[in-house]
Amino acid sequence: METPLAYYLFVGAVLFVSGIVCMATKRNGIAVLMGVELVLNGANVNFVAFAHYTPLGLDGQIVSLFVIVLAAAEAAVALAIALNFYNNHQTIDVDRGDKLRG
Amino acid sequence: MLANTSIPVFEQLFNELTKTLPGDVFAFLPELVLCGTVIALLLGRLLGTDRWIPGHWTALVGTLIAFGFSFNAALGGIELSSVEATAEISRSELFSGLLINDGMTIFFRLFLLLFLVLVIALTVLSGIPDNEDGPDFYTLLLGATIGMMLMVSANHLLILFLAVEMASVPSYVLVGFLKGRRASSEAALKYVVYGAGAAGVMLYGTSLVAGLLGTAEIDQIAGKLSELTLTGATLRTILLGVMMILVGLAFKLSLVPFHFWCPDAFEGAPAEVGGFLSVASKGAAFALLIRVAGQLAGPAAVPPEIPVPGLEGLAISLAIGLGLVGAASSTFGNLAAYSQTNIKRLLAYSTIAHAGYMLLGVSAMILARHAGDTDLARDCVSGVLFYLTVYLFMNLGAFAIVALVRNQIYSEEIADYKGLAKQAPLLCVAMAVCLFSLVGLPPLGGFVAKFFVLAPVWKAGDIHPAMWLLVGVALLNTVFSLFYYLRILVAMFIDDRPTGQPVAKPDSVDKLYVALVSIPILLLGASPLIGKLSQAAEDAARDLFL
Amino acid sequence: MSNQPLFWIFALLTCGGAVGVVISQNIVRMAFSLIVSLGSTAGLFFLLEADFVGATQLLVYVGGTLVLLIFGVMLTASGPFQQIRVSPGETFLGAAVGLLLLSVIAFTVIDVEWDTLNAARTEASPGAESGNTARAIGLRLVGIPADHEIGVHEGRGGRTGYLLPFEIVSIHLLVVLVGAAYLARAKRRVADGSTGGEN
Amino acid sequence: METGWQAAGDLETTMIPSLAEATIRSFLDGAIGNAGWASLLAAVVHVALVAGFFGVPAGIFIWAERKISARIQDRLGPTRVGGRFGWLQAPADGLKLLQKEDLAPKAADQILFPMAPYIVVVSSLAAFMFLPFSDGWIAVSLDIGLYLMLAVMSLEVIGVILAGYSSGSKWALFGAMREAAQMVSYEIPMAICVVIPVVAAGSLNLNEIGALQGGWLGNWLIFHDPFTFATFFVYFVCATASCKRAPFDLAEAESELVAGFLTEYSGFRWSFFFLAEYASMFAVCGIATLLFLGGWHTGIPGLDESVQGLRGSSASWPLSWLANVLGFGVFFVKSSLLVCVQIWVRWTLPRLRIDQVMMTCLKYLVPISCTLFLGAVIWPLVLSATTGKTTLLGEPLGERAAPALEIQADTTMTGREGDLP
Repeated sequence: METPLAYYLFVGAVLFVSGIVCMATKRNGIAVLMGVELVLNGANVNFVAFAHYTPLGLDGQIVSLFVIVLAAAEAAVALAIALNFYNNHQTIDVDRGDKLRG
Repeated sequence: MLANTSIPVFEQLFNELTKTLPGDVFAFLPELVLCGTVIALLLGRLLGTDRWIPGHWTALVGTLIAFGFSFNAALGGIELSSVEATAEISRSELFSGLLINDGMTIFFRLFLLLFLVLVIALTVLSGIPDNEDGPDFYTLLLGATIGMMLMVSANHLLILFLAVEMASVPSYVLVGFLKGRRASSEAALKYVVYGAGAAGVMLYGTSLVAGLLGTAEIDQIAGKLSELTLTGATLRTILLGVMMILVGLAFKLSLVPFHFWCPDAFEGAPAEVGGFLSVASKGAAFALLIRVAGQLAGPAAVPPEIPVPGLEGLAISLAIGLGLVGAASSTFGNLAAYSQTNIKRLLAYSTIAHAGYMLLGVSAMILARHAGDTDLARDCVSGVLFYLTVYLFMNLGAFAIVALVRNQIYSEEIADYKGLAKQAPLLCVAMAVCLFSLVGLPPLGGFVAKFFVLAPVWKAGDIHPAMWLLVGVALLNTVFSLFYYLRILVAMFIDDRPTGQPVAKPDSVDKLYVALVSIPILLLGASPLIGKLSQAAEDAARDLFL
Repeated sequence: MSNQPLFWIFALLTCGGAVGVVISQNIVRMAFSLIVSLGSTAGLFFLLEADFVGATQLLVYVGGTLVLLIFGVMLTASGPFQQIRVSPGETFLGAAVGLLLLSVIAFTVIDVEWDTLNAARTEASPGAESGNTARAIGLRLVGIPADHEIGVHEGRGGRTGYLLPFEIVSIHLLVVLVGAAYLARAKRRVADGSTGGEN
Repeated sequence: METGWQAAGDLETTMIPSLAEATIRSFLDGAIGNAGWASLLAAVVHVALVAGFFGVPAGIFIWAERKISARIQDRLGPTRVGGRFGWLQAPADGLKLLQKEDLAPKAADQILFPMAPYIVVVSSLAAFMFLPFSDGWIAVSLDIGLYLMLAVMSLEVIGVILAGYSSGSKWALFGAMREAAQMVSYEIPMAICVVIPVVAAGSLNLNEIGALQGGWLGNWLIFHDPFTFATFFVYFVCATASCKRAPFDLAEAESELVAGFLTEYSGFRWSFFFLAEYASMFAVCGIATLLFLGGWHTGIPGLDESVQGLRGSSASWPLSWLANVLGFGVFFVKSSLLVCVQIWVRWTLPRLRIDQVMMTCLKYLVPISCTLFLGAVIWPLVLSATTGKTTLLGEPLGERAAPALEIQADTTMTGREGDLP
């Protein structure tokens, strides 16, 4: 018996929701980035599952490949920015940056 | 046997590739020139030639060449259209349907490249990247622009995500470009955190849409939608996917409730970067939104008498939803701008408000297209394009003046602008032009632009009466926005300059630049140029609904 | 061939890791949960016969991006085993919102009758089952459909070549690299009387 | 056109000779009659075999390291423990480590600290799944075997970082940071170097790459062109560094960092790290053997062909099994020689400083490997344009691949003959 597509989609949904909750509740900048990675992976699970089960076909796999690469690029920049923030503020707490208000 | 099968296969592959590739590459030339410029900038740094040829010259020359190429392409389009005005022209697919090359692509390419030239010129004048950091700055600027140019021509959900990422990630760095300043790094962190989250949500929505429709090509969405029976879970899934995609785009457009990054990012970023993001990023995002949203309204070919089950609800709820978001954005932007003391922050809120106005046009477009009124839909799009063009000049003008004044008085607080008119009259007059145009007072470009956007929205009220309400809200907002813009002008023109404040002595080149940017605002308010531009915008919108 | 038990193992690890990231208070344990989650996702990819994607997930994501993230954790942790304090109310709110969102997505996406929707794919050929997708992906980059995809798509579908994104992403990576390097490095040359007074 | 590609694709996938996995599974299937249990049993057999290949070489090399280092330092090395040449030293070491008390510092993270060695050891062990020890002697044969093997090996660094971080000691943390920086950096030139023979062979399947290099010595990919020749040495440097071997052993530089990320470990967990290190050495040297040095082929003209003939479908299984045992011996000897070179290097060259390590990688090895890659891509074009051949020494790879493909094509393509143009 083949695993139904919905199971995979549920895994993707769990990843996505965990990522969203992680982004919403964590204050540590790097923890928020981890949430982003989870969200992107949720989408990737969807894409690969669709590639296997739907007429989307290989397109889904190729999209997920590009997503992996783009996520790496984004993580690199986000980390550089986070480190820069840390150098200026001696903390990585996103809420601790309070110069910009209004 | 292998020899028999595999050699023709390679030949076929080669033929396949060479058949369309040269044409595609030629149409893609402006982007390629920008890519080449990025590499030239890096090579210049590697070989040390950037000491003699500063980065901004390389970037400027590259952008001008790219501009020339796309201008050439645009001329070709115009010539064609004058010959056979009715035929569908210049809509072609590039790279096996990944990109689309139509009037709107050409229009936005010109728009972005013109803007890039102006921004580079501004950075040369204001000197925000010094010679040391110039190559990095322009690499990022050009990289982001390449992403935006892909955004305007995207025809595939992968390109959609790729282009948004390409436009966003360099922007994150640009916002934090003044890396030693606390505010700058804070702005960049907030921007990147929220931006990455929004991109992730958008990707998830993309996956749902692609999976449900079984295709990732944007121009096939409408057709596939009409094949589905949009009921129950299928409709909910597609709505969820579309909403998530729109979240990503709304983030780029800084629409309420995804606007919170915008004031922080703009205040922390250098004014030049703020100007770049507020215009270029918004323009590209609007192009993408128009393309995607147009498809979501269902196929234009199906007459409205033959309803596709469920599509009705999808299109109308989408249109009304976008309209409400637009109205909320402009209201919120204007209200929040009222209490600002920092001019960049104020302009950021004004940006939010303006995105709201333009969004009304998009929502009316969806409605009109769904009702089968393609002419009205075209008018809506061309109105948005016109607005964006005027917005380019007035917003860039405002940010440029902020940047140039900052170099003189080392402040971006409105309180420090007091009495500036006596020291730098030309700058202040130009600022007045920009701000009045942003309000939308006649006879400036902003007025005409607002008219072009809101008139079709009003007309769309015949299809759904909510549009009338939205126009009413927009007009009310316009009146209201006058007051906070006036605060700046009051400070500049009426208040006296306190003693001991730094004196502003702008260079003549600065004045020339400011004049150059603000004169089009006047021309677009009262001159034959209006007709020219609106014609170009209509041309651009025409290919969209065939 | 029954992959069901393997699916359950990987799915539980993936979801457990993801939940672990959310509920963990220690940033390094969060990172570890993330590794577990993303690594098991690669396992799911293998089950879905996307071996190339799975390998890329391991190589780029787990072996590259996450290492980078852990680096970031190490460089920014002000003390060993930094704890993130979250108030109970916030935890409750987060959990509630998360469950709500999950049920919305779950009851939306899973309710769709995927089987009837994907009836078009029933005549999938053996090529789809082999799982050796590297070659097919390579061909798709230049716009040649894999054999089991022929006839599944109408129009240009399945003929999409991904040469453009493949090439353009390199420019993107270059630009991103420049940006990240700019932020990370100190001033290179001493600015002698130049206009750079911002820093 | 599509059918053409279809045919080519099918040919490639069926070219892999009867694999151990498939053979065992079908054998068990016949014996047990239940596919599920058969694949489970086949999996158990494979795990046992791979674990054996993982553990035994590691033990041998630990002993070899002691002996070789002793010879280099003009000593005798272990002689007393027992056995000839003191070969019982390695089991004795293992026994001693097993008996030791398993200590975990109070400051350590109580979950991650015990977990880290397992990550290292599992990723190192998993890499052996994709390594063909002889023609078809491979646990999991994939089209992307090499890629996946590198991917799995790159996970080792995570265990190292976690080990360093969770120890709660600054020596461990410093060691882990250096180690992670080093491993991640050296992965880049290593991956580029690996791609060069892959481009020449046109496959990522390690079994296929190995099978291509039969015939005489000139068919080995190291002699394929000058660029692959140079690449071999660059690869070997990178591989040495990625195994954190001297002169790149900054992570555990005893004189500076006590023992790097290993500082707080003792006993069994400590021995796991070492086991993984020696196993990884063998794995990267195995890759080098397969990619450059002809895999399980002897390189003696005539001999390889006759051995290959034993493997043919006509031969009975003991003969083909014997051929594979021979191949395994050849492969093992080649890889072990490379490991011995690594040991030799460790005991002769002084250790680099961390900045020198990073500079060697980023300033020299990355540009060199990129240049080699460019050259290797251009070389066949230039060569075929000037001399009409695609290789200097050896037969062209296409000719080598063709006969094998044709045999496969005749047997497997008959069912699809109608689809072909």
